[in-house]
Amino acid sequence: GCGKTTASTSGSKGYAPKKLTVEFVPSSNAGTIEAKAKPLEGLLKKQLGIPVTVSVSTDYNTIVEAMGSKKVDVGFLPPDAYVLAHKQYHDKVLLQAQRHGLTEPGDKANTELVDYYRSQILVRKDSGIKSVKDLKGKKIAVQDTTSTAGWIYPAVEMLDQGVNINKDGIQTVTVKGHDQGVLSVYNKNTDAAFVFQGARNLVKKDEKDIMSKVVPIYTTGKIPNDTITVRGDMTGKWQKKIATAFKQIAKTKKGHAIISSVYTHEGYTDSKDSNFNIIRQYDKKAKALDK
Amino acid sequence: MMTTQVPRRPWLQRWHVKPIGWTLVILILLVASSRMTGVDVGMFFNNLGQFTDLLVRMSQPAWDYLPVILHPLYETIQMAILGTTIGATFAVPFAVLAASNLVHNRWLRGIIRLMLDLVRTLPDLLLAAIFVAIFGIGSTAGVVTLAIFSFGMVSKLFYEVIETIDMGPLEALESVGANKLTIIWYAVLPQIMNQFVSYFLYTLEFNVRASTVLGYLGAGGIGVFLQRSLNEFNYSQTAVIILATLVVVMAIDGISNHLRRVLL
Amino acid sequence: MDKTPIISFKNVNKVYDNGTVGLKNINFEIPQGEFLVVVGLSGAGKSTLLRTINRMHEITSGEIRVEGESIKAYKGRSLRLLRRKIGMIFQNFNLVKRSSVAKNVLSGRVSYYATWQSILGLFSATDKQKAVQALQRVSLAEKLYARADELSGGQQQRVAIARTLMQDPKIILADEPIASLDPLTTKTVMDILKRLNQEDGITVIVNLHSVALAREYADRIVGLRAGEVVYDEPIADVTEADLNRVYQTV
Amino acid sequence: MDKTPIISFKNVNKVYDNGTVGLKNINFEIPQGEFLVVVGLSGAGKSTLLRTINRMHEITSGEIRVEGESIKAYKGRSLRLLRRKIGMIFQNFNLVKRSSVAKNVLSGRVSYYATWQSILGLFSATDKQKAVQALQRVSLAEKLYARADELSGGQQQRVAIARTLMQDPKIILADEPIASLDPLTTKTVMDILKRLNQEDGITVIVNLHSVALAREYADRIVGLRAGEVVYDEPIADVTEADLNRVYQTV
Amino acid sequence: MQTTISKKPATLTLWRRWNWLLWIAIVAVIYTWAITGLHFTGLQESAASVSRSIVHGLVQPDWPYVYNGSGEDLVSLILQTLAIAFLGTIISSLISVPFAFWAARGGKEWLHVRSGSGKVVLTLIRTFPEIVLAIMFIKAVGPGSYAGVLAVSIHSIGMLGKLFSEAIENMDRGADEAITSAGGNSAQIFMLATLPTIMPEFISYTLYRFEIAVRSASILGMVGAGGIGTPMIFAIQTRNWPRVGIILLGIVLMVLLIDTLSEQLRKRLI
Ligand SMILES: Nc1ncnc2c1ncn2[C@@H]1O[C@H](COP(=O)(O)OP(=O)(O)OP(=O)(O)O)[C@@H](O)[C@H]1O
Ligand SMILES: Nc1ncnc2c1ncn2[C@@H]1O[C@H](COP(=O)(O)OP(=O)(O)OP(=O)(O)O)[C@@H](O)[C@H]1O
Ligand SMILES: [Mg+2]
Ligand SMILES: [Mg+2]
Repeated sequence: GCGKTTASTSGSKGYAPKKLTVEFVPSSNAGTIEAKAKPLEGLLKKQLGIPVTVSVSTDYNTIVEAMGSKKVDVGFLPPDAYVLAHKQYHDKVLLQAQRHGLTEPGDKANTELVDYYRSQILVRKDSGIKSVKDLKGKKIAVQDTTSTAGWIYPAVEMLDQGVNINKDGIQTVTVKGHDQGVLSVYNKNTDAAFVFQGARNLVKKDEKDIMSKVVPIYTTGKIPNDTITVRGDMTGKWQKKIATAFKQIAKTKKGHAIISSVYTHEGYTDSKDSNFNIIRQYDKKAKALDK
Repeated sequence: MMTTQVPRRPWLQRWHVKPIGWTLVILILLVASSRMTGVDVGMFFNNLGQFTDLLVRMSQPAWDYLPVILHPLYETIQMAILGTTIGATFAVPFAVLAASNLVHNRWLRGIIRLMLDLVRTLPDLLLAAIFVAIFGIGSTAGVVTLAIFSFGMVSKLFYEVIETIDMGPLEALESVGANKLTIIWYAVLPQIMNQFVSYFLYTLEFNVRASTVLGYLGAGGIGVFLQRSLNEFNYSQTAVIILATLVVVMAIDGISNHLRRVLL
Repeated sequence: MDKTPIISFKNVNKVYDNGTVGLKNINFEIPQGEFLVVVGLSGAGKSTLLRTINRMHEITSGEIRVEGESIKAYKGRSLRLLRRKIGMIFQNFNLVKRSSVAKNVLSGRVSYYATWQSILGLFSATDKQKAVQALQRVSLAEKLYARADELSGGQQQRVAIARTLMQDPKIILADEPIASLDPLTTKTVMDILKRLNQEDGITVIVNLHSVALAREYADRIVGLRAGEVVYDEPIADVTEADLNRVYQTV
Repeated sequence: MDKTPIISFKNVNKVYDNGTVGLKNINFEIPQGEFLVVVGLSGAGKSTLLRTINRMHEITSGEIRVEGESIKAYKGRSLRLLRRKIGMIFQNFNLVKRSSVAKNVLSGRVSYYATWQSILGLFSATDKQKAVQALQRVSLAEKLYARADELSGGQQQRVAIARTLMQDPKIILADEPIASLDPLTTKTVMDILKRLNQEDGITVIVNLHSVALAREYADRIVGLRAGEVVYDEPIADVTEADLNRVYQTV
Repeated sequence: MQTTISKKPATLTLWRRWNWLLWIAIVAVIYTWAITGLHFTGLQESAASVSRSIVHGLVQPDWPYVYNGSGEDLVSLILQTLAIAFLGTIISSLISVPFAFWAARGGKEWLHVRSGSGKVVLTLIRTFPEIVLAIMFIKAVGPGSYAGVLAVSIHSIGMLGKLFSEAIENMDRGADEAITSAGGNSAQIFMLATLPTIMPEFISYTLYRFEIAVRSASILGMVGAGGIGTPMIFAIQTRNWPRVGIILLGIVLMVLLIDTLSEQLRKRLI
């Protein structure tokens, strides 16, 4: 179990872990995820030389709170969660995950590794909706208002295009999960849906014709990929050590296979807090939208 | 004179074989489970402050959030009422068929019970997910999930009650020459009516509470808002949601307690 | 006029599933209109004997005839008709406590109705009057709308009797109908049974613990011990000593 | 030798919370060593009367004295000591069904032990022997280790008596101790009570429904009706007619 | 002979008739409100194909997941779930006892202040969402099944305490009386009479609660408090139906097994 790992032995220079606790929460744009912790535990332990425990959660509230209470040292956080964690507990971002870029049509993965993803507005091909302007007076499936790809980005960018989602006669339907957003368009329950790019792949198994029937009319700007974040009080030495360890793992064949199959991470690049200012801007605009 | 021979106890009792055996089994299970789950009592008490941290942050409910959640709260109650009613209605005939004192055909009873057991084992999360897939996001999925869940729960509670009823009136009606259906109507239903009401309300209350979870999967109700408040770390809103649910649950509990006394 | 027996036992044996012998080689006849009292220690088989007559218990071997016909083969409707003919009064009343007295009494008549009628409570006006009359006979008409559990023990026992009357039975089986009643209620109940026996000519079979009562009311006394008939005499021939013999432990 | 009364009632009234009058102006004395039988219809107040003596019920006004002392002010320990002195036998036995006979019997002695001792079951060897003797007195020693719910009704009643004996009571209150027992067991139980009365000099107060038994065993009979004493005579003066008067409905 | 059914007292008749109508009216209003308040969605266009793939996944479960020695397979996680539920139930059943006596309505209590307050506290515990509780414990002891155990322990008190207190209210007080009349003090009454009398019901409710805890342990998985819940939710979210199928199979088998065992236990202990 996760014993008395992180007794707060932080000296003047900060906290140096004797045992590392890592928690993972899938980002919304991960197509396949597995609740597996053990393989990463082994890999990290080998790199760092201290015991490591990895756990998985489906919800990022716990991970932020647990990092706040110093029960978790390293968290795999989605960008919005990172922003909140930084604000509340001064947690520090080390790395961002890289995934394969996607090309239209059909959301096919290309060979390029990118540290961002995008959001899309999907409609039915036979609906006659061709542009954002056509969405006025329509019904849109959205995710919860805390969702970056399922609400904040597309809503804010729609406003930039002159369409206010809270006015202009638009009706929003909050759905749970991006697959549900895709399906609600497919089933004609809504006219459009905000989902992350690649969400149609989720339902491809169930509905073979999804790619031809449901198409994007708009793709947003870049959203930073999920992060690897550490407790704010961790010593600089250990921060570096952990960052190197993850990058090292991504480079080995075995390590790459594991992070790719379990977390759909293809690699890691260095990151800094200012990368997320864009998220903060969008958040602010989205807040204004609510008013 | 005072030396009466105390009779010897049977061997099993003398050495307390059964109690000691049970204690041992439970102890072993306890130790094994603690190992497996990493129980560490000391740590919990050391970090009690962290535990109460959230409570402190919840201690100032954001009352202006109340109007926002009223509608979803109503929706939760409405879903719970319909789901419980549908589930409980279907539960009655199945409970009768599963009761060993009414149905003597072992096979029929066995099959019915197996069916009820299977229904009961389905985790409500899974049910919600499946029905969201079939009915789409919204109340229908919630109602159907709660109905199936209530069906499983009520039918079991119910056949256990039926098995404890007084068989006397049944005998009396049998000796009068009544047939099965009449016997159930005249001798069984009056005896279980108040328990039925009590269990119905109990399930209703359970379902109102369950909706806080079902919302996570898009089956409607207050759960959506609970998750949103948690994701925004807005615990003063969480507190309002919990308190509002508490009022509903207490109302149901109160009605149930009252009816239990009145109908008894 | 020689009465043909309304009930007859021929070599009746009853062994319970767990091996307990309930009845052992029972042979006797009950003429129409008799008031028969069965006595015996606790566990002697009195209840078992009564319950075999309306097939609430099945016998293991032998034959029981009611009105000259063997009841062995009765099933479904014919069994229900047999039971309709035989009223049973239970030691613990067996009322539906939460239902009204009226409903309990009327339920004695369900076998005269189709299922749907009885479930919807569609009893004829005649039968409702009959229920009132039955309650009047046991001096309880004023409790018609009371709930059964609001009544005292003796009153409940009388409701059970009224329910039996609704059946228009030819035979009444009463299993210790006066246990735990006070002397006054005891007398009321026994008097009612006696009146049914004498006025309506109903054959009455009663299990009793009290020898005094047995001597007071019975036409004939049958004593059981360990499932066997150890005593069977018309009331004229019964002596105190005989009866005490029945109560000796085995 | 004039006996001072062991129990005396002075103008005792008891009104239940719901307004039912349980006892009305009760005045009488019970001398040490008497075998008193209380008779009366169901609901007359017999149980109420018994239960006021050991303060299981509180009285509304008046005074009850036990061994010359008013019991009104007793509290905590003194109340427990009073109750230790008074054994009570309940109509429905009130055994812990799932505990062994031994445990049930020993539990009668709890008031002689400190809390922790009785909770841990640390009864002295002497008391264990005492328990066996008590069971022997009711002819039940062989059931020492049986579970209470494996016993027949009569046997359970006797366990309850043995439990009371463990208290070394000076007074025994028995509330319809023989309801629903067969005549043989009835006799056994009543004989035991009589022997306790005669051999050990215990004052015995019994509620009964059966006038015959009352006449057989009592030194004195008290009749209650609607909470009032309507009859109070030593056995020598009791006539059948008198007793029937007690049973008249009001 | 002509007898008429005796007239019931007029006021009583009136009240009984109104009483009945009143209830019907209240119930009708409630149901009308419930039905009209919800807007129902019909079957989805994709329902057929989705159900087909669900069924397909359920009948072709992901067998390799059953056991692979990694400690993160079905068998290990189900065992972990059982461990969480077992510990949680045992702890809560112990804590529930004092709560139950607190909340049980006694005979001569003034305005039911004590029992009333106990009932409110139990309701509060019950209503406090398990998920929030789990988050609080994760903050205290870190993510993992220990937090799950604690969440189940506390949350179950709400329900067990309620069931226990109702059992206490309905129990037969005879044995209590006997010890009282023998001069026992309240501790002795409790240990020698109350507890043995009430034990079977306590055990039976505890077993029942254990079954529920096993199922609700999957909810805790959502927030990383251990057990089979996490993989199940991931599988549902990514529509990995064969995985859902095998997990469901595992849960069904586990619950059936528990059911049979607890049935046996119940028979043996009661
Ligand atoms: N269902 C049963 N299964 C097994 N044995 C039974 C059953 N019912 C009764 N017995 C046994 O059969 C014997 C006769 O029982 P019965 O009930 O006829 O006695 P009884 O004379 O009516 O006694 P009581 O006066 O106590 O009512 C007893 O030994 C009893 O234990
Ligand atoms: N707890 C109570 N609250 C209110 N009324 C009560 C209570 N207990 C008894 N009574 C009433 O007090 C009266 C006397 O009751 P009590 O139990 O003393 O009668 P009893 O002579 O023992 O009758 P039985 O022979 O039926 O046991 C009855 O009218 C009864 O209904
Ligand atoms: Mg019998
Ligand atoms: Mg009484």
